[in-house]
This record gives sequence, C-alpha cells and structure tokens, in this order.
Amino acid sequence: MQRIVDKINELFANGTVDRVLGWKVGEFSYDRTPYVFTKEGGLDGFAYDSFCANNLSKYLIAESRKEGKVLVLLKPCDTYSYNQLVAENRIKTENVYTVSIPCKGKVDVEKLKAMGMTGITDIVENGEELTVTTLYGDEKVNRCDVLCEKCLACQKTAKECDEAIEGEAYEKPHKDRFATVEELEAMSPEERFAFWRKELSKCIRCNACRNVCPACSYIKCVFDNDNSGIASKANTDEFQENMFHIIRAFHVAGRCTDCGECSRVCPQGIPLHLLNRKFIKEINELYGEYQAGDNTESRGPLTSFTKEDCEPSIVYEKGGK
Amino acid sequence: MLKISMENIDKLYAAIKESRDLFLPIESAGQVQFAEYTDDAVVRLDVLKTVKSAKDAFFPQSEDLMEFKVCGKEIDVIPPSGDMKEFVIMGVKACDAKSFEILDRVYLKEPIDSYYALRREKGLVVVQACGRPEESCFCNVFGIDATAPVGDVVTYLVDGTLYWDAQTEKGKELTEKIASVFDNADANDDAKVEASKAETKAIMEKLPFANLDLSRFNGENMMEIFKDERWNELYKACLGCGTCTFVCPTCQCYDIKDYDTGHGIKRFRCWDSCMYSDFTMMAHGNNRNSQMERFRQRFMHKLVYYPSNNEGIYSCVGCGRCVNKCPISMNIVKVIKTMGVTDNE
Amino acid sequence: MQVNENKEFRPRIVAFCCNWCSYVGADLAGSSRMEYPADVKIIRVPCSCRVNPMFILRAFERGADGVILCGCHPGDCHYSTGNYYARRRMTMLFSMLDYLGIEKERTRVEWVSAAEGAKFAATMNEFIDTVKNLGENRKLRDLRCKE
Amino acid sequence: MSLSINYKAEAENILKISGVNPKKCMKCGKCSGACPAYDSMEYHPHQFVSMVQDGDLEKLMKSDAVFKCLSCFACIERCPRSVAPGKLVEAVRLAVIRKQGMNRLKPEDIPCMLEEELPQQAIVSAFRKYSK
Amino acid sequence: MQRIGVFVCWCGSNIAATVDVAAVAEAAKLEPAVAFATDYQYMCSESGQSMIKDAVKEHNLTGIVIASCSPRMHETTFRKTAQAAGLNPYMVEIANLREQCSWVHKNKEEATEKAIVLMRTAVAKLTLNQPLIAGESSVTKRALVIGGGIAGIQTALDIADAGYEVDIVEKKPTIGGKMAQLDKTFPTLDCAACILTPKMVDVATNDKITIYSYSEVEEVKGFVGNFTAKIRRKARYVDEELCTGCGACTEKCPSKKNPNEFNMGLDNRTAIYIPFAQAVPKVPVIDAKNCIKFKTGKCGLCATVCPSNAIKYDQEDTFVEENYGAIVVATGFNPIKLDEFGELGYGQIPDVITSLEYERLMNAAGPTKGHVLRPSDGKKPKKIVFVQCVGSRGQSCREKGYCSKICCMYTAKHAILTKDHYPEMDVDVFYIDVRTPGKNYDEFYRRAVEEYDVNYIKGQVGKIYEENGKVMVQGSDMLGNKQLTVEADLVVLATAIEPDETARSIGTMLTASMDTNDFFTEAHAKLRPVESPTAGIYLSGVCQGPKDVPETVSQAGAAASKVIGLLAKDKLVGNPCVAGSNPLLCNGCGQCANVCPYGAISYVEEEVRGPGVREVRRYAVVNEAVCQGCGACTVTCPSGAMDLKGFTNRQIMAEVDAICK
Repeated sequence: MQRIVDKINELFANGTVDRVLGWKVGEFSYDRTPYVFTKEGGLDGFAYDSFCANNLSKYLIAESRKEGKVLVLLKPCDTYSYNQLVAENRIKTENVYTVSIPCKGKVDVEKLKAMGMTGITDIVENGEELTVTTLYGDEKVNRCDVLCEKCLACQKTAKECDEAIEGEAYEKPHKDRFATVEELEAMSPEERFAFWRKELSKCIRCNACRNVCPACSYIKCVFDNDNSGIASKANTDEFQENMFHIIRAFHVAGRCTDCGECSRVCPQGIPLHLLNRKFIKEINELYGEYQAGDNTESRGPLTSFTKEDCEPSIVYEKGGK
Repeated sequence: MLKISMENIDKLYAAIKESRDLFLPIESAGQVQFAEYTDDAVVRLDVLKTVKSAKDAFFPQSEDLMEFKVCGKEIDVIPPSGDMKEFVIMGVKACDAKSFEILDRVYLKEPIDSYYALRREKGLVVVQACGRPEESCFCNVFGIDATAPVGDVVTYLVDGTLYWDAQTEKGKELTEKIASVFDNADANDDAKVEASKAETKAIMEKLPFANLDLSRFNGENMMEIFKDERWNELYKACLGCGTCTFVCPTCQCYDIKDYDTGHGIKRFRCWDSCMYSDFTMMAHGNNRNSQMERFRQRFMHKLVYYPSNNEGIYSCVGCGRCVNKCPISMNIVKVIKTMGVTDNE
Repeated sequence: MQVNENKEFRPRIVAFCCNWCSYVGADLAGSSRMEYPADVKIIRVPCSCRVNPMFILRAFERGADGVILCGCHPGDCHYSTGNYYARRRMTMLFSMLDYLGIEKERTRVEWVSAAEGAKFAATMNEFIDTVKNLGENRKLRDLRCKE
Repeated sequence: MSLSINYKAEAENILKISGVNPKKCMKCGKCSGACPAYDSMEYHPHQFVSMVQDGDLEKLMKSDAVFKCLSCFACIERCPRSVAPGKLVEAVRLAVIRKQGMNRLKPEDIPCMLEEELPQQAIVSAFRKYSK
Repeated sequence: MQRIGVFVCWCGSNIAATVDVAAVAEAAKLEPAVAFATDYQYMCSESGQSMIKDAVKEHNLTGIVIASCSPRMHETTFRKTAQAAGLNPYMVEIANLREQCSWVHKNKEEATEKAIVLMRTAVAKLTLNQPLIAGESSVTKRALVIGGGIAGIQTALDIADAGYEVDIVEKKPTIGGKMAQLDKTFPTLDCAACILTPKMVDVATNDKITIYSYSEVEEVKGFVGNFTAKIRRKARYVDEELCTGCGACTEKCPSKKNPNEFNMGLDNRTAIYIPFAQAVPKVPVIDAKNCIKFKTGKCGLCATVCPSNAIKYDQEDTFVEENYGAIVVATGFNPIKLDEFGELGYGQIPDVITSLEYERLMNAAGPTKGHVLRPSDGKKPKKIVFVQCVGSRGQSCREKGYCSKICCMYTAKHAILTKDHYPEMDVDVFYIDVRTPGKNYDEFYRRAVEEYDVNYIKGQVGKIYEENGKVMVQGSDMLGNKQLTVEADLVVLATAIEPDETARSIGTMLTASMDTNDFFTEAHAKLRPVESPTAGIYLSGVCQGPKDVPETVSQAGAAASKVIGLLAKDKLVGNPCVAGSNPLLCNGCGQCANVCPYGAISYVEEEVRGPGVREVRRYAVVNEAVCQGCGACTVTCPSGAMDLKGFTNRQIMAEVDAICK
C-alpha cells in the first residue's frame, strides 16, 4: 500500500493527476468505500487492503467527464472492465491515468459471518492467516477459505496501464471457474429448475447486481423504462424473477469480463456469476475463447459471426441432460 | 411466563398453524427470510437478522390492489376481497417490532391505507429478545431495548428453551388456544431469562455505534443540513441501487403499477426506492435529478423530515441491515457521523 | 382445478418468420394447400435478426407453449448477415433457458427458404408434436396471464 | 493362410482410423504425381482413395503396395483438398499387419538384413512399421 | 385512441369456405380500438376498395386492418387505398387469413378461431402504428470508379455516355489494368491491346471522365447519393499538364536496370518511365526508389532533356476532395504469390514461369518481341508444359478455395497460339478438369486438342525439378494410370488469381461487406449481383469474383446501368421502416454499428435535451437513407434505445400478447 501512496503523491506533486479514485476506510476494519481523493484534500483515509473489493472502473464514466485528470487504481480484474468500457466509448481516456495494482484476492466478510463469526470488531491479517476479533471471542481462519467467490477462480493478470505497481508473487487460487456451471449442466432439467427457483426466488429486485455492473452502464435500463414494454419494478411473479435475470445476463453476454461484482454485492447471495459464466463458457466453446476487455478493439462475440457457426439446435445435443 | 423446549418447537408451530398462517425466519439457499412455515422448512429463530426485515408481513414487497377485467368493450372493476386469514409472525426482533410503529404512523393516519390496516388487524406479532447483537446494531441509539421488544407476545430463546410471555389481549387469546404445548416457567427460568438479558445489555454497551450522537438532528437544522456541502462527498460512491431501501424495516415508499394480463389489468403496488432515478417520476420529469439529491432525500427523510412530522421519532431503528448490505459500504451511520457535526468542526 | 381429460391439449405456438424467406415459405405452404395445425400463429418480422430474446420470453410469459423462429438459410439473408447474428443470439438464449431447467425443446430455430413450403409445413407439424408431448408450459409463464 | 475378412467393414474401419474423407478428393492426381515410390507401387496413392471408398480393399490388402510406400507424406503435403492419401496407405498397412501372422518383418529376418551402414534407428522404425 | 376499421375479405370462397368471415368481423367489433368492421367478397376489387375508402370517411377511421390474403400479395394495394382515403399508407395492417389460415387448415371452427386471433393480432399492432413518412435525400450526379482496368473503364464509359460525370481513380501510373498486359483474348484471339487501347483513348478524351492516375482513395464519407471521397494524388514528379509524352526523358535516364513491372520483371526499365506505349495518360513517372537524383542528389538528366520543363523533383502528394452519388468498385485482381509452392520450383528454376509472364513473352510488345524464348538462356523451347489449377481449388492455407475460372481458357489460348507460331513445338497440358462454359469456349478448347495437337494429360503435377538443363515435370496421368516425368524446356503455371491487395481496405472504407477471400459480397447473389449490400456501392469486374473479359465487360455495363438508374433520380425516397435511436436512452456504446450491414449508424457527441436532461452525450444516429430496416441493431442495443419503425418492440410484443391471449 505504501508504494501506491508514494506513487500517488508523486503524481500529485508533478501535476500528472488531479484526483484519485480509490478506497476509503470505513467504520469497521473491513468496510471500504470507493472515494475520490483530491490533490488538495490529500490521501486521508486512503486504504488498499484485502477488503477493497469494489471494481472502480464504472465510476470513471462520470469521473472522466469532469475536468482534470483522474488516477484510477485498477486491480487486475478491473483492468478488463476498464478496457471494455473504453471499447464501448464510455470513458474519456484522455482524462484518465490508469494504475494497475496487485491483488491477492479479497476477503468476503459475509463468509466470515456465515462461519458464525458475529460482532466482528477487528480483523488482522497475518500472511495467510486472519485473526478475527469478535464481541464473543477471537477466531483464526485461513485467508484462502474466506476469499470472495469472484477471487477463487481469478486467473487474470493486469492489462496494460499507464503505470503498473507490481506486487509480490503469490499462488493464485485454482478453482476451475466453470466447475459449478458444469455441475449444474450435469443435473437433470428438473434439478436445475429447482436450483434456480430456489436461488432466484430470493431476489428482491434491489438492482444492486445491475447497478454495480460495469457492463450495465445504460442511461435507462429496459426494466426502468415504461416504454420498453418489459419494465417492472418488483418480482410480482416467478416469471418476472426469471425474466429479469435472463435478460440481465443476456444483455451483458459477450461483454461481461467476469469481474464477479454482481454476485459479491447481491444482498441475498444469489450466485449471479453462474449465469454470466454460462454464457462465457458457451461462447468459448462454440465461438472460440473470448475474454471481454482483453483489448479495446475486438468485436464482441454477439456482434460478430462466422458463416460456419453452429446451429441453435446444438443446444439439443450439447445442452444439459 | 410459559416455556417450550426447542426440541418440541415444531409442536408450537403446528398448534399455531391450526388456526392461522405462520411466518417465521426460514432458511432457504443460504439466506434467512421471514416466510410461511411449512413442514420441511428450516426455521432459524437463532439468527439475529433476516436479510429483508419483517415489514413484509404488513407491507409486502408487492401486493395486488385491484383488478380490471376486459370483456369486449366492457371493463369490470374487481375490488379487493377485503378477506384475509389471520396470521402470526414469530421471531421478530426489537428493531423490526419498532418499525411497525413507524409504519403505522404513515399508513394508519388518515387517509388510512386499508390494505395495510387489514394486515395489521389480522396479524399477530410474536417478538423475540436479541441474544447476540452484531457490530452493525445500533438500536439503542433510538431508544430501543433489544432485550425488551414490543409485541403481542414476547419470547426469549435461552439455552434451548423458548420462553413465551403474552402481552396483549390478542396475544393472550392465542396463548390460550395453544396452551397445551407449553409448560409453565418457574422462578429459576425467570432468573435465566434475566441473566441472558443482562448479558445482552452488557454487550450492547460495547457495540461500536452505541454512542452515536443524534443531537444535531433535533429538528432545528433542517435547511442547514439540507444545504450541507458534504452530501456531495457522501453520495459519490452511491450506485443508486435499492438495497438499503429494500432491506430497511422502515422504508415505506411504494409505486403503483398495472400489469396487463391480456384479459385485463392487475393493479399492484410494490416497494419503490428513492434511490432510483425514476422515483416519483412525473409528466414533467423528475424532481430529484441527481443521485446526490436522491441520496440526500433518503437520509433527510429518515433523520429530519419524518421526525419533524412525528414528534421527533426517527425513521430508523438501528437494525444495521443497510450497514451490512450496501455494495459500497455507505450507510446511515456514516451519514449520521458526518452530518451530526457541523462542517467547520 | 378441474381437468377435462377428454379435451385434447392444444398448444399455443408463436412463429416468427422473416419477411423475405420464411414468411414467403409459409405462404407457399398455403398456396400448395399443405396442412398444419391451427395452433401456429405467425408474426412477420423483417429479418430473423429483428427477433429480440425478449419477444420469446414475452411469448412464454403470456402462455405460449412453444416458440419457433424461422429465417433465411445462412448465407441467403436478404440483409446479408442478419440471420448469422440471430443464430448466435438464439443459441445463447436457448442454452440459457436449458441451463435454467426449462425444456429446451420448446424453442427452435429453423431456416426455411421462400421455396420451402413443404419444409415449413413439415417443420410446424413436427414442432407441434414435440410441444404437445412436452405439455403445457408451466415453468416459464406469468400465472397472472392465465384466465 | 486363409483369412475371412469382411472387406467392406474393414474399409469403413480404415476410413475411421485414418480420418480421411475420400469425398473431398477431386481426382486431380497430384498425390500420384508427387509420389517418389510410384513405379514400385502396384496401386498408387490416388487409387487408394477411390478403392477404399469403393470398399475395394481386398486388392489393396493383398498388394505389396502398402509396403512400398515410403511414408514420405509428399502426397499428404501436396494434396490441395487435404484428403491425405498417405494416411490411407498407412491405415491399410496397419489393417494388414494387424491380422494374425501377417507381420511383414519378423524378428528372425533382421540379422540377415543387417549392414554396417544401416543405422540402428532404421531397423527399429522399420520393425515398428512393418510389424504388429 | 385509434379508430380502427377491420375489413374481412372472403376472397371468393378461398377464405370464406374455411373461415366464418362474418364471425371474424363480429369478433372485431368487440375489440376496444375497432370502430367499424365488415366483411366483403373481394376487398381488393374496385368496389372493395371504395368500400374501404367510404368507411374511412364515414367512421373517421385512423387505420385499417385488412383480413385477407398474404401481405405480399396486396399490402401495396391497400396502402394505396389508405392513402387515397386520406390515411397515412403505413396505417394499414394485413391479417393473413388465406395463405396462413384458410388454405392450411380444414376444420372451419379451428380456422375461424385462428382467423379471429390473427385479426386481433393485426389490430393490436395497428393500435401502436404511427404514421410513417419516407425520408428523402438528394443525389450528387457524379460517380466515382475505383480502379481503371477494363471493368472500371467500361463502367466509366457507360456512365459518361448517359451524361454523368465520372472520376476514375487508378493507383498505377496508367489505366488499362491487367487486360493491357494480355496478348490475345480467347476465344476469338483478338489482340487485347487492339480492343482495349481505343477504349482507353475514349476515356482520356471523354470530357465527362476525369482520370486520377497514380492516385488512391484515402477516405470515403457519406451515404448513397451523398458520398465524399478524398483522393490522394501521389507525386509522380512529372507535371501532367506540361508533359507532352515525348519520351525524351526515358531515353536519357541513366538508371536502366529496374525490373519492369509491366513485363512481369522479365526485362528492365528506366527509373523515369512510361509503363507502355499506349499508356493513358501518357505521362512518365519517376520511380523515386531507383532514381539517381533522389538517391544521390546528382543527375537530373531528365529535367535537362525535357523540352517542356515538366520534371518536378519537388512535387508532393496532393489531395482532391469530391462529392459523388455512387461509387463503383473495380479493383480487380492479381495472380497469387507462389512462394509456398516449393514443389513447383517457381522462383528457383528460371524456366518455370506464370501464365501472365508467358502472356508477356508472347506479346509482340513484350520483352522478347513476341518470340517465345526461355528466360534462362534465351533459347527457343522445344517442349512446353502447362500446369493448371496452381493454387486454385485447394483447401490448405497456401491455396484458394475457389476456381479461378479463367485459367482453363487462357491455357487453351496459350497452347493454340504457341502451336500456331511454332508447329514443331511440343505442348503438354496437365489438368484436373477442363472447364469451358461459355459461348464458343468448348469449341475453342477442342480445337486446341484436335487441330493443334496439344497433349492434354488428366492429372496433376507433383514435382518440378531441374536435371541436365531440362525442367523435369513429374506428374500423374490419371487416365493412363501411370506416373509421367516429362522433360520440358519451359513450364507455365496457371496461377490462381486473388483480389487486389487494396480491396480489403477499400471495403472497410466503404463499409461494403466482403467474403473471406476478400471478394466483395453482392447485395443478393442472384438478383442483385452488381450491387454491394451497402447502398450506393456497386461492383464491377473481378473484385466481386473471378471473371473473364466478356463477363467483366458485361458486369461493368450492368454496374453502370445501376449507377445511371441512381444518378437519374433527383431525390431518393427511403423505406420509412428504418431504425432510429432515442438519444435519451442511447449511451453510444457502439454495438449497433458493429452489426449494421450497411454502415448506416454513426455517432455524434451533442447536447441531449429531455425531461430533466440537458447534457452532452455520445449517441447513435441512423442515416435513414442508408438503413434498410433489418433490425439487427435493435436487438443488439441493450438499453432499448434503438427501435425499428413499423416493427417496434412494442408492436411486436403487442402481437405476441394478442396471439397468446
């Protein structure tokens, strides 16, 4: 973190940037809020640690339209979102200074809570071990057991930025990112239906998944637009739950970088990334490996084609059981 | 006071179910919500906070209001039946119980919201004292005693036993009907309950937000707070999602929508969020155009406008759900701490 | 609910046909007097690429039991590339529906040229049989639309 | 030795093993035009394609041609339609030597073939190629 | 609220026998938006149409649904009827009760039931219809032809003949293209130059035609009727105005050892040169790479000898910007490179040459003055072997998947001409198939075999190598089932052709779609073969696919006639069912432009105003003159900002709703 602070101060001092989009400490040892630090205000409260999970790239849509140059801190996964947003002309790159920063995976406090730790007053990180102080006693957990879902299968390395701050080497978690998708595919349709009913019925339509998503940066979403014909504000029927999530996933298909923010922010813990990853997996298998945000030029798989593409009937053969 | 061992708790549920619908904190797909009890439900009375609050029982997220049937060029209006089975909601914590009072002040004031009133009339609230408060709890700031919740029946869950203490006529009536499932509690039990309450209270005092200062929100600084420059800082990270609103026990705004079924219209209302860009959208546009204004509205309403219309009662019960769930960790506590002191301090 | 066992299940089928090939193919089936059940109702769209996945979901929401999309054969699109995009979109949509546990046979894409009246009729007959075997769409409909 | 071989089935099997699609052949003859062992082969690369396609395998399997092929793969390299006749020759040869007792090269034959100049590797690879 | 009239047609008994038309009309009357409904025997008849017109007036209708035969039959008829009745022609919807109901169903009850649903569906859609007015745009009466080969020349001449201005942009110093390099043309054996050069002169003297030689199209903007092109005129270091084409400079130039492109490198030219005697314009160009003046600064001989002071060493590239109504692509072809065909020895063995090189060898104006002499030793060969399909019809990456189409015929031509000049020479042709569709083509080929005794060998060549000063051609004789090794003195490879290397970038510039081989795609393979799917772009010659001269000329004429048809119009009336983007919803992400086959979508960054909105945003703008209304963009748009008039999201959903009711 010190190296990041030093670098920012250097760039403040030499006038390269005017503002910094980073994270600010909160009330607990684990809550971090995206924050714009200014040259004048300094870096008071700045933090970069295992709890800075937010993908900051989406904030650049607004921040890059303001006067002056804004420095953005991008974790490796966020660099892809940044590229994708640039590809979609959402960011005025001339006003942005990108700095890639190292990441060893972020800690998901919800997981600690699910392990029964409540009343958390402090979390101290010591290498691969976390010491959690709670009102009801202290506990130790392995860092790798409480990583965010999105970090468990993350193999991303940072794309090119204006500046790169390297971190120490570390062993990436090696969960296969499609393992759960494959498990679901192996189920019977009835089992799959039951699985998704159970998950999606939790949805409260708070739109956190949508609003946090860098790919969902539309001025007015079809679900908010009464003229779209499919606007709806609440899950008034099972169908509306399914519909919302199918369309949400479909609208980001081929553009989703798999940053995993949707699942992370879902207050109901719905594994939304499994919908996105299904599309990613299908695209990879049917149209060739594609990573959204890998660069700012290539066409998305759903806005391109080859004459030899498979027919939709492949779903009958290839689809789940 | 009556008691029942948690081993036999299903008998209690079954007894209640005989005459009424029963809502309990039930776990499904890893999350606990108030939901209708069924035989295979996993009841989690031990869980402190459900994701959504208990307000669903009286103010559901979506609720049919009326129906229009279209037949040729004729339209039939089908009003709501006004009929509803009595129900019990159990396991409500002190904060949520207090939220009912806050909602009552909105919906039971003239003009009375008949849908809400009907549910209030048919519903019986069984509250439960808190056992293990969390770091995000701050109900005490609003004068709520987590160990003495207000409801038709108060319950305590201590060492695998549920203690049952009817408070109101409604509560006593139900208790009589199902008395056979209970044993009587004795003085020893009273002591156990008291000890548990004392233990909880001791922890409450140690909570990080126990001493949150609300003094600036005394109804006298409305414009000063409204115009405060620091809103511009606070709102900045806000995504404009409705998570805080939808997990909040006291948020009471709704939107009315029509659903065209092809044979007519089903008119329903559903929760709305002042964080949404189309909130209170009117023909001329929106009266709060920026996210800053929307963000400010939510907290001004909870901490300033509502109290000024309701004898100083805040529209927040300190349940801490928004603190837990906000995707960007911005919440009412941070707002209180920032706005609670004047800018030049 | 009373189920009348004697009454045969009549599925509701929505067929989207592109204006240049499949709609003409359907017309040809008509002028050649090739029969298929009346359960199929055709919606004319300029091109298969005009069909938004939302339309397909909408049909199911409203109680359709099967949705079929017909367009020009790949390579023959009047707009040269429309059906290629439609092909990818529908492949994605169908695989998602399958992933959610919804019967994959309820949706289908078939390329029918303006000359393939017989294929149009045969496809419709076959599709209706498939959907009949699946029975009523229960998993993907808004129950409020049921009369 | 009398062997009862179902040549039709064997031909299909050979197509499967070799992965060759004879329908792609446009009968240009470039394979045979490129073949350095043409004159010593009773049947030529292009004939392998049509004969296997026709199920006319008996002649091929009984012919010496499979052992005359040098496996230089010029035919595979040059074929404009990627038919790869050489793979068929290989597959037919395999089909021959896999029949019991049909080994072309037996261990006992080797000593008399040894020559000072002959690299060890050649013997090993020939043995691999001509024997089961 | 709309007031809709529903008119149910009996179509004699075609509909009425299977559908209870009266019941359909009665059902229509119950629809909230329907103000009038009736049925009639023949809606398309005079009396049927006047019935509609009367009803529109009497009941003050805002739109009409005709429940009749397929819209493909009478949609236009009823649109005109509506227009005559004072309605917008697009306030008409057709319910297809004949082709898609009465003719495919037998059970009257079921058919009637379905007919009612189809009627309701049409009503539901019409309820949401908006009057549509087709947009108009002007037409610049000038055409641009890219490429000055025979295709471009013919197209330009034909367009100019109709009285329109045409500009030809040719990247080489002269027009003429590949045809100028040919000796004779099959099957009549006219001399190519004799039939081409008069056309070149016509072009040069036609006051409607401007030639930009040694120039390239740099940028194209706009749309059908209104293109703007920026043309780079490369510096040729010779003033075209002043030069008289006397050739004094080329005679005196001391840098003489530069490979002559026109003769396929078989001889040399000077650094300042005129590609060939009949070049148009007949103005030399300095090859700066080999010019001593440019290399060392010393020399300047050409400037000294030039009688008209036309040599300008300081000339720089200049740019011309011009407006056009139509653009014709005539970028032609090149033989493929044979680097990867090592087995054929091209490049290693001097006496293995390509057909185009042979063409130059035979040409009287060529490096050998028309005598067939071996490049290696300048001796007359005794035996020549021709190899066909080199690089054509293959599947591997070094080959082209298509048939180059012209090789069979020009090989026959080469064989005949060779035998004609040198009856004693032996000529073999290795072939896979001989393809001779075309008038007098097969006859021509048969003459080669029967009259001229050319030895056609069915089989391909596997290997070419040198031995004892001979070129050994090893190939198979498929019919004789033997392998041959022919001792040849000269081998000619019928090399595959491919689109010119500039085609791809020009295609991108014009947003004209191309296939994987870089041939331009036609708007319809059968029905619109000379038009690109992008409106206003036309295709002429080999840039669209392999062709011989007669085919190229006829396609060039066809393209010209299409261009003339366009330029003859004062206004273009568009299809009103086009896409449109709502700036209040669009965020300019750029996905719609990706899927638009016509390049109709561009983006602007302008102030957007709406309820509570006033800010500068990037948003999509559809050029209505270019959009063809396919709707690909509407589905790609996640925000629903893009919609298609006449087939809006709401309309289609209303149809879905009505069907599923």
